[in-house]
Amino acid sequence: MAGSIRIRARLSGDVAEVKALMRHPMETGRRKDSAGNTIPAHFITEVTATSAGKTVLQAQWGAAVSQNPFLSFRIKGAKAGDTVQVQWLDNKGETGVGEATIK
Amino acid sequence: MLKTKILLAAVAVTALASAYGESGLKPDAKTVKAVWRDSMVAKNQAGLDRLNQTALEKACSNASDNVASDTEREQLRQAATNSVVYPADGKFLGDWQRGEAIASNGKGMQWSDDPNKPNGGNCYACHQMSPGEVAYGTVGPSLRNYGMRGRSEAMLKYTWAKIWNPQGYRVCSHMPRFGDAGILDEQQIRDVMAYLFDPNSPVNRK
Amino acid sequence: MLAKSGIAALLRGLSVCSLLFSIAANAQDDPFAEYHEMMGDDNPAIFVIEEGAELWAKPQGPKQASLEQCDLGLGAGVVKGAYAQLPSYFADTKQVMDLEGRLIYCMESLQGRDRADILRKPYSSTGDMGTELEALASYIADQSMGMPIATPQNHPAERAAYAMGEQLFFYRAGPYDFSCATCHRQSDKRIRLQNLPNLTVSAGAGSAYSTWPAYRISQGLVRTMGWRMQNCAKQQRLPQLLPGSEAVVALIEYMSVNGTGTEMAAPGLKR
Amino acid sequence: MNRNRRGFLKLAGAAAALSMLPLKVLADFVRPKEAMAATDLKGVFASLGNAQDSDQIRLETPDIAENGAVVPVTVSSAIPGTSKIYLLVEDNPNPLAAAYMIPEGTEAFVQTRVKVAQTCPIYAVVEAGGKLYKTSRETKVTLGGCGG
Repeated sequence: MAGSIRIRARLSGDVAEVKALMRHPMETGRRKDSAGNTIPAHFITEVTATSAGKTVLQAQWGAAVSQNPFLSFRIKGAKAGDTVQVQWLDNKGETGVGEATIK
Repeated sequence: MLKTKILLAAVAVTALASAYGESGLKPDAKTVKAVWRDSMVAKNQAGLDRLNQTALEKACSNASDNVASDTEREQLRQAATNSVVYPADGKFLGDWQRGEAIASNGKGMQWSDDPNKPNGGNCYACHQMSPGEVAYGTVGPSLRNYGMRGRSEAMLKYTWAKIWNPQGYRVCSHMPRFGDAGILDEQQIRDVMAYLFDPNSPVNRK
Repeated sequence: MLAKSGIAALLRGLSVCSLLFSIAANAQDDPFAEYHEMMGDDNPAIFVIEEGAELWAKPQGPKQASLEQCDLGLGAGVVKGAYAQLPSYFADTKQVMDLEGRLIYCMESLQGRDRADILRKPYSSTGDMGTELEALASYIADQSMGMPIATPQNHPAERAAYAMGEQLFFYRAGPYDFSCATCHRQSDKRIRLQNLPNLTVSAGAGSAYSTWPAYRISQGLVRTMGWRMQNCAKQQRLPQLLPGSEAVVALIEYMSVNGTGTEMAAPGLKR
Repeated sequence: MNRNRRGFLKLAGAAAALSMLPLKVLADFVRPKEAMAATDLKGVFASLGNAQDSDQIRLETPDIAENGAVVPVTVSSAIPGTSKIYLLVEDNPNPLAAAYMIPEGTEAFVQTRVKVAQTCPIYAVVEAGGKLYKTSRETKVTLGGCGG
């Protein structure tokens, strides 16, 4: 889904620091709405990041990761111009994807 | 209802703006109240009658945070002092643990609050109390070790009156009139008093 | 406050060592300095800004028109810098209007939408993902990023709105005897752990005004200036304040004029 | 006007756009999977295995967080061969909040934000060379704002 992930990847030496911000409610399934009904659980369960044709990070998340999740990690041996892709999958089977070029 | 209000508000904006706008004068209290009223809708427990000012509220609604004349100030102070209802049985102190819960609870009387639940005192919004609570405000003075200042009858009466109606000590005080305005009931005030005075209360812990 | 942050700013310019000092100085003022530091500048409001930009250009309502011809004070369709010069007097409505009031007016006049319908739910409740007004306000505010607050005081109605805002600010009422001033007339005070801006002086009004709308971390939502006003009135134990109403406009006028010159930094990132 | 619960793109619709990536991207690398569902710290460690204390893990959390909804956490490990990083929040309904698999070529470093139900220790658990190491830090969760 376009716009569901914002990614920045900055090179410092040969290490790229990747910062990803994802648009997601991360509902725990324990909260109630103003009418008193339980809001169903809805959260990202898996995240995967790839760069230069290989997986650079994988994550499994529970509902305790905050709303609009933020994730940062560092890739060694990165080059300017390489792309980084981040993809998420949630408990409803929805996905989001984003891409950035390392600068 | 909401719709009518919005339409009326739109009309009122133009009318009022022209009324006070060209004069260049400070709008009078009546106009100010009318603008508040026309900009609001009653919601749950918060009715439009809440915009009606008491004599004290009216006298203290200014940038100087003070009453215009000494005579008026003395009248307001006297009225506040007279408003204090001391416990009939002479018991000033309740349960400090219940008092702690009241001091920590910031809910009460907002249109989003459940009117069937007891109001909190929200003391921590403005005062430091127990050393265990780091999230305290600084709008009011620190009350740490308050009970160490003495537990004489005079001190108990002073504190009770201060909670019931602080305007009796300083007119235009920013602290709510917890007893006089019916925010806390007599037993709740006893409990908050115990939180301040009880030797076992964390407020008085070293 | 002003002196301290000024010194901190000086120190920041000197060296890495000085930078540490300035953080320590800020940490004394603000118990959450470390927390905010760790949050960085990754503000989820960017998603809301993007939505706002889409909604601005999206044909809607009975007239199937977008808001792109909406005049926010600098001419039809000009969004760049508009927020830094609001509220202002509009000849077409003969009123001083704030951003939210003007947006609602444009939805009515350009798109033919029903005002009561728009006002049914202007602000999100807990668990919501944002409203149209919140998204539009974020987008428009972002278009004034870095520009100094320059709320005009030229038209008599603008000066009248300021005078009214000042009186509303000091108006004590309700069961708690609160006015806006109860919390916002002093510097260096806090409620619980939250620093309270002194809105009667330039530094306080500027820092507060320039950072709304803001992404509220605890709520996972962008909150607007109008919401901030409504919520303050709620905490004053007063009735529900309506977006775009005369009192809201006057209070915002008072605050923004007092904050004149401060650079806009909205949408901000707050607790 | 309220666009409550904006619809996210459904998996089927996204498939075309994601052709470059496998859809079910991860093997369930948290072994055993029960760790994710465990309801107390003991349960998590029973699933993951026991971890020994280590001073080679750097865990940064704020001393005080303004509310528990968003607590920034940074973990880095100096233990050679670090392949996984787990984040645990002791008093949460499910303490294991996140698990990261760090492939060769990625630094043993992650930064994220988690919900913390109340003041309690946050743990970073690191897997390296088939062994588990841990460190922890308490974050005080307090009220911001008007307390209402």
